[in-house]
Amino acid sequence: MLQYAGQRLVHTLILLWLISVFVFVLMKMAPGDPVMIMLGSDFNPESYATLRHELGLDRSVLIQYLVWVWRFVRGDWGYSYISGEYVSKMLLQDALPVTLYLSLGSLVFALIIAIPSGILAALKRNTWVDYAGMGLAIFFNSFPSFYLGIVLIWVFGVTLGWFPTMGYHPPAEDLTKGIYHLILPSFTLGAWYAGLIARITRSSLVDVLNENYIKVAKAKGVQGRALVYKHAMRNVLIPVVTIVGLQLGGMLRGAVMTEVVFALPGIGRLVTIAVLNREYHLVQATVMVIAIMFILVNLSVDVLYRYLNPRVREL
Amino acid sequence: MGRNEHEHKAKLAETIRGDLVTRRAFLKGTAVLGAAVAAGRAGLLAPREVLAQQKAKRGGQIRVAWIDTVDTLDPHFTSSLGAIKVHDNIYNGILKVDYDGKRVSFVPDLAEKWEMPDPVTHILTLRKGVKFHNGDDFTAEDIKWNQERLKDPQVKSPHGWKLAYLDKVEILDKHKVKIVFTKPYQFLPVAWTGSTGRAGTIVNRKAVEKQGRAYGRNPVGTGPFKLVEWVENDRIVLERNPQYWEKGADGKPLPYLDKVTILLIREESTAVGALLAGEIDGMDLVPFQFLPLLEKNPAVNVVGGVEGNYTYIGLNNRKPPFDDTPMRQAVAFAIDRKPIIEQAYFGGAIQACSAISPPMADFYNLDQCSSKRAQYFDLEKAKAFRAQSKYKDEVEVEWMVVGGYTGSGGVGPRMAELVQPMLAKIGIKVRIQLFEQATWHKKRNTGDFQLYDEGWVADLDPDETIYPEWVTGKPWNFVGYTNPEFDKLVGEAQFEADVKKRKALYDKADLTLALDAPCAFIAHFKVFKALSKKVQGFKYLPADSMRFHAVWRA
Amino acid sequence: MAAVRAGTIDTIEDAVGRAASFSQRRAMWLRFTANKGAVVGLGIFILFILVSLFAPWLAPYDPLKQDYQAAFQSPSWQHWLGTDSFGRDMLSRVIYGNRISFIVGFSSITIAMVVGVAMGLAAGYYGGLIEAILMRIVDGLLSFTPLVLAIIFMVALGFGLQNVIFALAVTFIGMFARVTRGDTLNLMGEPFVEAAQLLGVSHLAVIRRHIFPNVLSPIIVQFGLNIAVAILLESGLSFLGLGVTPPTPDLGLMIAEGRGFIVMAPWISGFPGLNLVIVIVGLNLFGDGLRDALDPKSQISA
Amino acid sequence: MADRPAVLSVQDLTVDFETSQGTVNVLDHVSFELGEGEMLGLLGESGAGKSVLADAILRLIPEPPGKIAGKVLLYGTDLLQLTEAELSQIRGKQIAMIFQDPTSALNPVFRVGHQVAEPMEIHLNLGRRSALQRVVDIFRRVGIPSPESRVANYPHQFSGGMRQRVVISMGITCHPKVLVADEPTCSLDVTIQAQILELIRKLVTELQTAVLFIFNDLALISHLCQRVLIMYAGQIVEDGPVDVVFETPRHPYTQGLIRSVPRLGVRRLEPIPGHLPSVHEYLPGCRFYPRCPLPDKDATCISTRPPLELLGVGQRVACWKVRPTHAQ
Repeated sequence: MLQYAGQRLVHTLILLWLISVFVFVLMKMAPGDPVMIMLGSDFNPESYATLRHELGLDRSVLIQYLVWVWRFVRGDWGYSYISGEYVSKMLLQDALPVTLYLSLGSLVFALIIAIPSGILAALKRNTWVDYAGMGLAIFFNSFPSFYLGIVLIWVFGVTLGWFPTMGYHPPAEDLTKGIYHLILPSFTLGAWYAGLIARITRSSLVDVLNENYIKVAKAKGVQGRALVYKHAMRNVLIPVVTIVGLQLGGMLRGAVMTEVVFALPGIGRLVTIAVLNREYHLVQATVMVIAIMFILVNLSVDVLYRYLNPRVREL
Repeated sequence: MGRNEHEHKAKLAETIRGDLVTRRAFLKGTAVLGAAVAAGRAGLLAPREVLAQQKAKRGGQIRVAWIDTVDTLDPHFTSSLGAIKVHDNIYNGILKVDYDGKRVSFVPDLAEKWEMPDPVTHILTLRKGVKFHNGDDFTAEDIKWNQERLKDPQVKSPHGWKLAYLDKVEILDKHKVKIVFTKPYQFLPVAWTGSTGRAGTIVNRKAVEKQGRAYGRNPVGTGPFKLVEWVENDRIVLERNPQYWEKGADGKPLPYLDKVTILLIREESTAVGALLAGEIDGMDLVPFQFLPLLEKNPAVNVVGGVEGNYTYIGLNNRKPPFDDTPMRQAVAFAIDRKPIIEQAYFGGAIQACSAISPPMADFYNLDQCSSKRAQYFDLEKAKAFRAQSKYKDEVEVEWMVVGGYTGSGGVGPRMAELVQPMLAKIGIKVRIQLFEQATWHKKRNTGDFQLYDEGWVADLDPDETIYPEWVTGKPWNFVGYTNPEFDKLVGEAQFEADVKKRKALYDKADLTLALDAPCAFIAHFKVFKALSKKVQGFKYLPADSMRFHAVWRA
Repeated sequence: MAAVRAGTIDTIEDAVGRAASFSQRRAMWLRFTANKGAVVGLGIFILFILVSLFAPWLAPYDPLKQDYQAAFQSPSWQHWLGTDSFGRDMLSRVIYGNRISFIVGFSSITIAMVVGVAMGLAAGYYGGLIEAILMRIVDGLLSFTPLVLAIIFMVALGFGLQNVIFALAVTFIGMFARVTRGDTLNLMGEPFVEAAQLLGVSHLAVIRRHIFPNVLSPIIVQFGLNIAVAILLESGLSFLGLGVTPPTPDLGLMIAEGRGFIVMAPWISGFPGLNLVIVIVGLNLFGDGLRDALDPKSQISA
Repeated sequence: MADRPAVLSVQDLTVDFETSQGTVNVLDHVSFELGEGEMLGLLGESGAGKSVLADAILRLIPEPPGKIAGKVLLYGTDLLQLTEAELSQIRGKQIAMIFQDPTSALNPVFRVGHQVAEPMEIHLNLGRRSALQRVVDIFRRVGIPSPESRVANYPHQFSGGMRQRVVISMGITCHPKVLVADEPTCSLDVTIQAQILELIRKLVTELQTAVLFIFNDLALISHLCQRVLIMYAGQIVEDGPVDVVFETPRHPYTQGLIRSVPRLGVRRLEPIPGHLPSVHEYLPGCRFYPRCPLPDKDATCISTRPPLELLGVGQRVACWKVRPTHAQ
């Protein structure tokens, strides 16, 4: 077990290193640099050159990379060239919580909607309930989040005025207000996810219900709810958890769009703007954080998976 | 600087006429939008009516969406209008822009009195009892230090050049300072304004020295509001500065508002949605395509007018095919500005036939377009020029458009899309190529392009609108235009104190520029702000500013 | 429910199986057609392809033809889907929009599949260092948010159709590689593979003859499912203004452009959006059908 | 006929299935009786529909696609008429089942102890603890070593043989009156097979449980059971005391079957020509007809199903051409 953990840790580190190099090179490949943005229309060759030098952007890419790594591992994540703000503050204090709340919100939303409807569809297999449910599921699974967002804003935000159209309020400060502001974004982001989960839940429950051990349980006199919720559900959850985990990455994809459309100050929007502004420090750090989050998610999914599935519990 | 009344009236009339023309054409073009635009337009030509004064109310807060991006709150380093609009509320300048609804003027701000014993010497008598947000007193020392900070090559302020002719700053006493220049630099008044000038904005020395690079996020000024927090991509919160020196209508110190929350929403449609849903009280910029929508809305005031700007299509004078003058002239005359104003600016602009724009009242020629002296649309003329070009057969060129998620309130690629077919008519095949901002800036700044569109905004003096842009080798002359005669004219104009003479110089220069056609001038566009009707006391300035000094919430 | 199990179903199924002893391919086809959704999906899919291929013949107008007098017209007999802010015919633009989506979706996923499968086979078959290296790279690719990766690529490469395709292709390589490697590993234990190796068949031959055919179906399934994802990503990029360049009639671009007129001219963003949704729904249904038909045991991995 | 009072009596049990190729018949009017404590064997090739019969008796066939007709009388109550709720009171208590494939029969995510205890929790409403206690005893009886610790294990931690024992104990926990053992040993190697069968025999004699053994192995049946049913393509073709049926098989299929089985003193095997028809090829009449060696087989054989006719000494045969001796 220990040795396994160690191995895994090593892999993770190699992975992070690879990513950092990858992104660094790509960003350096990209034409233009932050100084161009900083000067904007006030550009003139002298201040350009001097500013570049001051920011150490005129050094060789390798040196720049090494400097970055050295500082990064020592916890000095650098600052925004343009605003002078510290990356750690922008990223961890301002942006990260937003994205976490958003993802959490949509995940909760998705699970609440998806799993019951998936079960219902499976039990009422090949009835109109099934068709309607799965129809909706695939519909939401196919709705581009940015377009869904726009529609929701204009229908429920502007026209009906039921929900706020944009902005973020930290739920930590004011829970109801925070949640109220997260409803439309969570729906936008969660819909796609809910569709997916509902479909897996259904198909996997259908499979499990055909399993022999379910018949055996029947033969033992188990019936009705107990059959589904006790004997089937655990087995259904195994694939569901796996996919849920695998797709959290896809969730972040949606997060970029959702944050852009709803003007949420989250990681997705941060990194997008950072890339466009060539905020090297910010991009590196954000990508690292996203990767680490991704790895942590996979880890927890593994743990959960092991808990649910005794067959892989050894090791 | 005295000018007689009727001349302004005439100027305004021309502005309106240009406006009416475009509106009529616009109506023809797009029934739905046109009507709406027409409805709203009347209002915004007389901004003051829109904001009929009532009894000012103290307290409360407003939430305003910013479409423009904010880079830094250090005015000596900013290069974004979005930031300057914030500075206006945190800082004061030596001078400030004033607008009586007809003409722009520059009046003392932190300076109480501004005397000029001779053309190069300025004696400023400063206001007493002005305090910085951190409690420091504002004194002559601060003027000296700020001016020197800007000029100091070590500091590398991109605005240093505005004080290129600064000779020395002498402190006469705690509240009196003498600033001597080597030349009678006519652009100075603008440069010294707190807003777009940026060279007159006074920052707090202690704070700058303490914060270093982080000052841009921890500004300390003398303005009516102080910064509370700046959450990345989310909001900038300003709070009332209780010890602000300016007095309100009720004799008590300004500002009326306790708090101003600036929401950093780049996503235009989202901001508009929020405004219509009543979640926010205003927008710093109304994207043209939303004009009709907002102007129709009874709860919203749209404020704005033609400002000191011009947009143009830059033609790279160094690269074929536009290294050939007739070719450039062909382009200048082949472009029909009307559809562009309808389709790209949705009526929110007037034609530009040369660089100098209406708000530069002393220099703008009312008949600039009608006289057909400068650039205008004439396909035959264009074809004639094209025929003279050394490039006989069809040429294919790349038009560099800034794209990407920049949230800019501009017209984006629309202009290029509209001009593409027009140039096809004179055998120029345009390939539109998007570049996100960093790349675009690099290519522009290094002259690595054939054709691109750009605009200079919030200019108040012909010098800033022409000199750095078109004089040989100047930083913003990206197309590499060079004409010694032109350089000479604008060079003289910089130091010509007599307005009449100065105008004569600029008339000549402006015309030369238009006919050399280093670029094709397109429009002087209007800059609109949308404010909820609840927001009272907002004073419109044709310098793209959002000053909340005297604003209150009804 | 076709998976082989002990008990009733099984007995029946293989009875049936023996009965109409039809080929495996036919069995797949039957399983596919038995799934109504899949058939609908296939229908949409085919329609999508046809529209994309014959866009020039189907489009009533030139999708780039501007006509200021005709701007912002609501749907009419003349312009079924109305016109946009440049007075261009929306129907024509939407039709061409499908073509763009089609090109992007297919070419990017195809590239990703070729590269990814090659990597997966190599990693799974040779193992050892090759596997270690390849799989770290794959993990790297996979631990990116697809969109973020695409954005970084677009910025590094610049805008334009072929770059979008490339950027998307890169983001999908990891997934193909992982799937292929997994199945390859499972096959390595199989007697027929070992036998072939013992008989001294060259590695490439073993991979080509014995491994590849057996890992094919999950790959095809992934192909089917991920075209939809690719198209979504592309429209997303274009929506952000980081994708193809105007005036290219691209669905994402059209939605982005239509945003500004969503109240006064909702059709400008509405129809492209609707079209996009329908296409994606179709592709998803089709992909699911494929999955159920080709490898019933696998789970959704949209 | 069973020489003891019938516990279970199956009458004209018919099962059809909806498949993508239309409705197919799998069980065709199956009738037999099971006496108290009796051990009845059901013999047939795989695909003959044995498992379907087993499932049909406990009504475990999913409906749809399945369709069950006929009667399954347990102490006179027809299981097919009961509601799911009522049925579940009986399943596992009065009538239990031992499943073919222990691997798929055990739920991978639950501890075996719990899985075995479940019927007792349901029917004898015992608490977990005491139920588990009993499981330990049962495990000991079925010969699972160190049962105390094993109850806490998961299925994948058992060997095939042990799993089978678990499945068996699951069947007998509540001392059912009837036990349906569907090839309980098919997955095991011979030595273990012997042990398991011995075990079952021991248990049922103790518990006085009547068992329906399902096998495709003639030897096992002759070794275990008193009576045997021969099934072909969903029809019972012969029924009688083991020794009688195997000594003097009367149905041509049974005869072929026995001739094709290796036994001492028989030099060469004669496999039955042809193959088991698919459900689609089933004839309305005698389904063995295509392979039937009898010279005088005729149209009636094809058109109408031969009923099971008693030939004396409790031997019943379904064949138009084999009629009671006195008739000849």
